[in-house]
Amino acid sequence: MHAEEKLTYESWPAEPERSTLEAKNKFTGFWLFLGGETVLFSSLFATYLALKDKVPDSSMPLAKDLFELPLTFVATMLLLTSSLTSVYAIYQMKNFNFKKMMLWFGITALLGAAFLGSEVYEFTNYVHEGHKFTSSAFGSAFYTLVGFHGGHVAFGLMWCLTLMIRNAKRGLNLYNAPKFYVFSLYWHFIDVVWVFIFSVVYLMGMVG
Amino acid sequence: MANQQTNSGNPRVDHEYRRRKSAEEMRYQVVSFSLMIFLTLVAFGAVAMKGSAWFTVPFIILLAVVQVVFQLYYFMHMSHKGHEAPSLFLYSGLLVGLITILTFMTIIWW
Amino acid sequence: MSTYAQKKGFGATVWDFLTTVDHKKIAILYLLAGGLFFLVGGLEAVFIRIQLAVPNNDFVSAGAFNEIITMHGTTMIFLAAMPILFGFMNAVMPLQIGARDVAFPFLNALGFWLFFFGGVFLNLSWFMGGAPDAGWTSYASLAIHSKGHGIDFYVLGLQISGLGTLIGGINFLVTIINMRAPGMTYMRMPLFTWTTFVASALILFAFPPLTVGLVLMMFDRMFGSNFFVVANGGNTVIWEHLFWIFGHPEVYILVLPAFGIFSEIFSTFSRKRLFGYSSMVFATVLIGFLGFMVWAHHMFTTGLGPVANAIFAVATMAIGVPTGIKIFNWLFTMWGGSVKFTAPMHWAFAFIPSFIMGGVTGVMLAAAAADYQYHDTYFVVAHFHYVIVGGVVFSIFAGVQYWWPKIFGTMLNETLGKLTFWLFFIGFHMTFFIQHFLGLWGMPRRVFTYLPGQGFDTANMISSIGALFMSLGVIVLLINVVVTSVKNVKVGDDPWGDGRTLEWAIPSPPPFYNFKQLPLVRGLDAFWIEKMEGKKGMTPAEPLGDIHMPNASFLPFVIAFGLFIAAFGALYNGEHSWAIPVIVIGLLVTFGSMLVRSVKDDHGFHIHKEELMDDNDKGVKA
Amino acid sequence: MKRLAKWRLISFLAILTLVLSGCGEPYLSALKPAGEVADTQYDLMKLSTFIMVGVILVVVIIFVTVFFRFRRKDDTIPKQVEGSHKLEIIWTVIPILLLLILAVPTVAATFKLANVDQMDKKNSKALVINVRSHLYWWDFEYPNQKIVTSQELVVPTDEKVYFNLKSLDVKHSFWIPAVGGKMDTNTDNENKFWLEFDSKRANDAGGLFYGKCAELCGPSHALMDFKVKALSRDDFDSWVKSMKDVKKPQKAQTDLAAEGQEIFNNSCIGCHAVTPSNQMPDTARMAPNLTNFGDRSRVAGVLDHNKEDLKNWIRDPEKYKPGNMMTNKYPKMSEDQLDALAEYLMGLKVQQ
Ligand code: HEA
Ligand code: HEA
Ligand code: HEC
Ligand code: CUA
Ligand SMILES: [Cu+2]
Repeated sequence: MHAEEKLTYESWPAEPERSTLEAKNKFTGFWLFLGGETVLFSSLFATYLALKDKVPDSSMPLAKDLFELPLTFVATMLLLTSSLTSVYAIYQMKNFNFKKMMLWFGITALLGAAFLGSEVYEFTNYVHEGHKFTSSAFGSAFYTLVGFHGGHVAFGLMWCLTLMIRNAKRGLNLYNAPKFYVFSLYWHFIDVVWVFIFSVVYLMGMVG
Repeated sequence: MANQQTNSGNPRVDHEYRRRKSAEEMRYQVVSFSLMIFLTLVAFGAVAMKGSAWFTVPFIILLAVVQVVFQLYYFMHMSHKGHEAPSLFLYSGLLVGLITILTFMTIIWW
Repeated sequence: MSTYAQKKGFGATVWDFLTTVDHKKIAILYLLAGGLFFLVGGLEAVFIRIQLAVPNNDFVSAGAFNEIITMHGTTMIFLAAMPILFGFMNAVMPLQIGARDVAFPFLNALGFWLFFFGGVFLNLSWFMGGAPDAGWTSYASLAIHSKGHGIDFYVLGLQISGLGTLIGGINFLVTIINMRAPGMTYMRMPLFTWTTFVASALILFAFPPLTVGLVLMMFDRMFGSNFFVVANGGNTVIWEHLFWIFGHPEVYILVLPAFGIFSEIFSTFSRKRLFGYSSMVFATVLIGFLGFMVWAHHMFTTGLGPVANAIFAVATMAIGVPTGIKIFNWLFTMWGGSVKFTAPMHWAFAFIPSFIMGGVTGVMLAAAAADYQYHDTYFVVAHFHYVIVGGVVFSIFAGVQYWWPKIFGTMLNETLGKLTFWLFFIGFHMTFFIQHFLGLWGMPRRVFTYLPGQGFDTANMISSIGALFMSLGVIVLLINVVVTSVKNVKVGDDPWGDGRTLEWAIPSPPPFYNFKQLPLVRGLDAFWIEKMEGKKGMTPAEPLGDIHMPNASFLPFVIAFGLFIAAFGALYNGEHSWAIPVIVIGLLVTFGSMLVRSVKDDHGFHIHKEELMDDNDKGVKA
Repeated sequence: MKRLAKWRLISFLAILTLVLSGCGEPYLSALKPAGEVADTQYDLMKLSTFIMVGVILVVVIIFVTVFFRFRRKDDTIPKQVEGSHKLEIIWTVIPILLLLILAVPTVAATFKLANVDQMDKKNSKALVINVRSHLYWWDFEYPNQKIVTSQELVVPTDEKVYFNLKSLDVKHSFWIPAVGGKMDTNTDNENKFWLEFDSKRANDAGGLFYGKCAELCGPSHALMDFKVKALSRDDFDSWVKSMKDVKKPQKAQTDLAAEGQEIFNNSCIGCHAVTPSNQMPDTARMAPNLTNFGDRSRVAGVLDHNKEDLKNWIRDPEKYKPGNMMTNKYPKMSEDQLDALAEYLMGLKVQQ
């Protein structure tokens, strides 16, 4: 079976993301990559926890002075919902419904963009309060951890858009279905990381 | 390479079955999403209530872990077969990561 | 199928290698680049030994000496040993599992070019204001304190080449998971494939902490952050942890493939199946697993406290057990066998006592309270050169001699090979044995000189003379390579006559599609089984059909080159106004070509059945 | 084969005797332990070495047997053995036992050497020394005695001496090989450990141990040596007393020295103190304290202790310790000025 062969609803396989060798490799490879990413983020979390509230002078804001529930809650809802919408997209992909898949991915991207927006807003606020990347070890660790995650979201956004634009005209086939699938894995992973960020950085930060 | 397809031979029957299957799965996913939202609310609520840190911190971590399990097993389909290598490597990564975090929280104390 | 086999001009050959995605050619690239870096690192080692030959020597200055040891360690580990092993993995592993290629040929090429440009970048430091000088461990307080751009080169170069290594590791893993020939179950995989698998898994989990450490240091040095700036709340011990969480697994990343190579050689030249195959596999996995639990044994004197030290000490000792299992299994593979002492077998045989000496001093180091004495002395230097040179470098020499015919289609000279062995072997023990005592007598490591009257003089001289012998051995090897290539006597599929694994079932060098038909694997040592039943080759597992092949591409080179450019920008950030634009341009090149890659479909091409039939029994040149 | 085994044994014994005779210098070698800590560590070394030599012997015996018995003689194919559970159990269990034998004393020693309870006890009489490492020189503060000295540590013998270790620029490591294993001086925190100096063996070593910096710290890492003077408790007390007696800078004894003192007060005193009761915090002590410079045995840790070398040092410190923090921090001195400085500095003695 050729990867680019035009398929119909009937001939569409149950697991398009794994139905050619290339696809299977991509699928496995990406999962392994996520295993590595887990260690990467763990290292950043570890660093953050070791440097939390380590500031040179006591006038600088600490975690409990900075973080606020509402904003974090909004950001969390945005990202969690985008996880669900990308699940919908994959659901439609499996049903060989290209249009709906694109729609859901579109929504996913929008939610992702909104999340990034809220993060930028948040960061500018902190900078005004004197919590900067260069002002303390706490600042460096915070922006690096949360920023790494934000960078992942931004990259995911680009990725999503590229995929959508590139494949807008040609519909689903066994060549691009795995790509969409892998992207959705990535997006969920970002969400997983965020769950820990809001728990460990924000919520725990507010607890003290 | 010949690729393995799990067709019964009759595409129509097969698709009926599959459609039902994936619709069912979608239901699970919606349920787990609602649960995740719920867990998030509980976590935020726990912090808003300003209880003792000794309770709140482990509690929200626990909630996070449950939520992530939902993500992995429902959203990322880790419950499906064919995920042996992925789970092996994900869990190994997690193990290494957890040890890292543990040491950073215990033996970097100054 | 003459279209693929035409003789090419020099320019075309170069272009071919710049764009290749064929694992066998990438293997050659790895061997070539890694070999070159080995010579550079070796030359640095020779400079170290010259400087230390006599007390109060001024062959090099104090500052230059620190640069030399740093670059020696970094080059040898990241740019010589690991890439050369990657070369073997690329050359042999896909053949051993009966695959036509690796899982991601494009990424394979990308991995190589990233490593290569990272290495070149690092070494350019010599010509651009000074090399890194804080040791290969680059401990944070000194590294932050270090003037000039040396450390910046280290941080950026290792990030780039580390990325390449990570990509390579994932690629090998997926290849082994998904692309084994029919019948090649996990427990039938040759041991070299197994060790490739476990080493790649270690890479997957060990390189991210290093990357994080390097990124933090990059931020501190170039972008004003405070991770390691104590006055602003930073903590330098974080670096130590991150480095060693990577650093300890790294030494097993080096030595496991070496174990794999020796396993192949022992069983081949003993004409015997590997003794205790399943416990060998188990031990490999266990070593990999334990490798992540012991890193703090490099930090016993950091002041982590007795509880942490005791835990890590005991965990470290535990690694001796699976390693011992391996040693005895090798010995009993030879026991009762019919052992032929070819040149590769010389290395393998000598590896056993040499490596054990290093291993047992490792266990001595693991005794935390005693390590307070050994740490940062020549005793440690002796330990790790015994395991690294006696294990990894021996395996590299053995592998070169053993697989040369498979890779290049011609045999290295055996006599010269044995001469290399004897020179190197004698020199090795002479150099490093005495260093144990230097350490115990009170000589710290990383000293650019020592004063007379402390009892170090004679021993250092002996050690330096040993290095001379090693150099001679390496030079003989180079001569051997030249002589062999000039003569270029072609050999058949199984030139050693005792080949057991699949790579010996196909022509030397293999055709670019490896297996015309995928072989059917019926047990461990698949090729040996067929031979013992009197068959000439493998039974095919599939009818002759079209073969799908990936297209060559120049993009991997360009992607890596973009990062190379960006690195210069980062290096001079805050110093020159053009720094930021250069970063942007470099990243644009990289991400631009990644975009091209993802937007432009690349479906590869097919070799048609008819062409393959034409090709029968011609032995295509790859 | 037998002959070869015997030859191995003999050469092994030969190496062993060579090693035993060559244990290094008594003032420097970890193989000539001169205190409780070093003894503990030396015992651990011996124990582990015995185990390891045993392991090596076993392997070598099998190894040599293989070499002689199983060379290829003809083309027969040997039996393809899969393995042996019995053997495998043996070579799993025995190493585990050996490691246990090593692990137990290791853990015990690790806790013993880390025990610094005495330090924190109220009213403890234990001697505590704050070690501060700087790029290429060592500062020693005796907080209870309220004195500071540099480069040469003075300790009483036959009692536990406790150390607080910290670095003020980059990480170094404090190591007196003959007396005990090292401890890093971190920039982040204060490490604590103890050592004990044995009077008898200190005598054998000439009363002066060599100390080293064991962590790469820059160009002159190799030259960051210090010395340890081990005195009996009485001598130590009298040293402390005579140090404390120096309330203000000592008066120069000769005219030349007075001239030197003048130069010193103009150019050097900004960094170098010549009184031991240094009130400044450790971070403000920029250079070695020179109160008892005349009593020392080295200049800057590595040069011989005489006027010529002292003048060389002041003339061009960079030549002797690349990257040191003194170079270019003071005006260039003429030969006469150097003579005067040398005369003055060499006269800075607290013990006559
Ligand atoms: C290939 C590389 C390699 C390998 C394989 C090893 C293997 C081991 N290493 Fe080594 N090590 C290094 C490379 C390596 N090391 C490097 C590069 C450094 C220094 C880094 C730096 O600071 O720059 C270092 C430093 C180092 C230290 C820190 C020393 C210090 O700085 O103070 C320690 C401490 O525990 C240690 C321990 C060990 C142990 C226990 C093993 C074990 O895996 C060894 C196991 C093998 C055996 C034990 C032999 C065979 C076994 C038997 C025959 C069975 C019976 C044996 C017994 C019962 C003991 N190593
Ligand atoms: C894979 C790793 C590896 C390998 C193979 C080697 C190989 C060698 N090393 Fe190693 N070494 C390290 C890894 C390695 N080293 C590390 C990690 C450190 C610690 C660094 C640090 O402290 O930060 C170290 C430190 C180190 C020191 C201690 C420096 C110090 O602490 O001050 C010494 C001193 O003797 C030394 C010597 C040698 C020698 C003699 C060899 C020999 O085996 C080399 C043999 C090779 C040759 C002799 C090559 C011959 C080349 C030619 C003849 C040149 C021809 C040239 C051209 C054609 C261009 N090394
Ligand atoms: C920055 C301030 C600075 C000034 C000014 C300075 N020194 Fe130093 N001096 C140092 C430092 C730092 C060292 C330690 C160098 C080393 O060992 O790396 C030192 C070491 C010495 C030593 C060796 C100390 C020992 O215990 O062995 C002597 C003697 C000395 N200085 C004399 C002088 C004289 C004389 C002058 C003035 C002419 C002077 N110094 C000016 C910083 C200074
Ligand atoms: Cu201080 Cu080395
Ligand atoms: Cu280690």
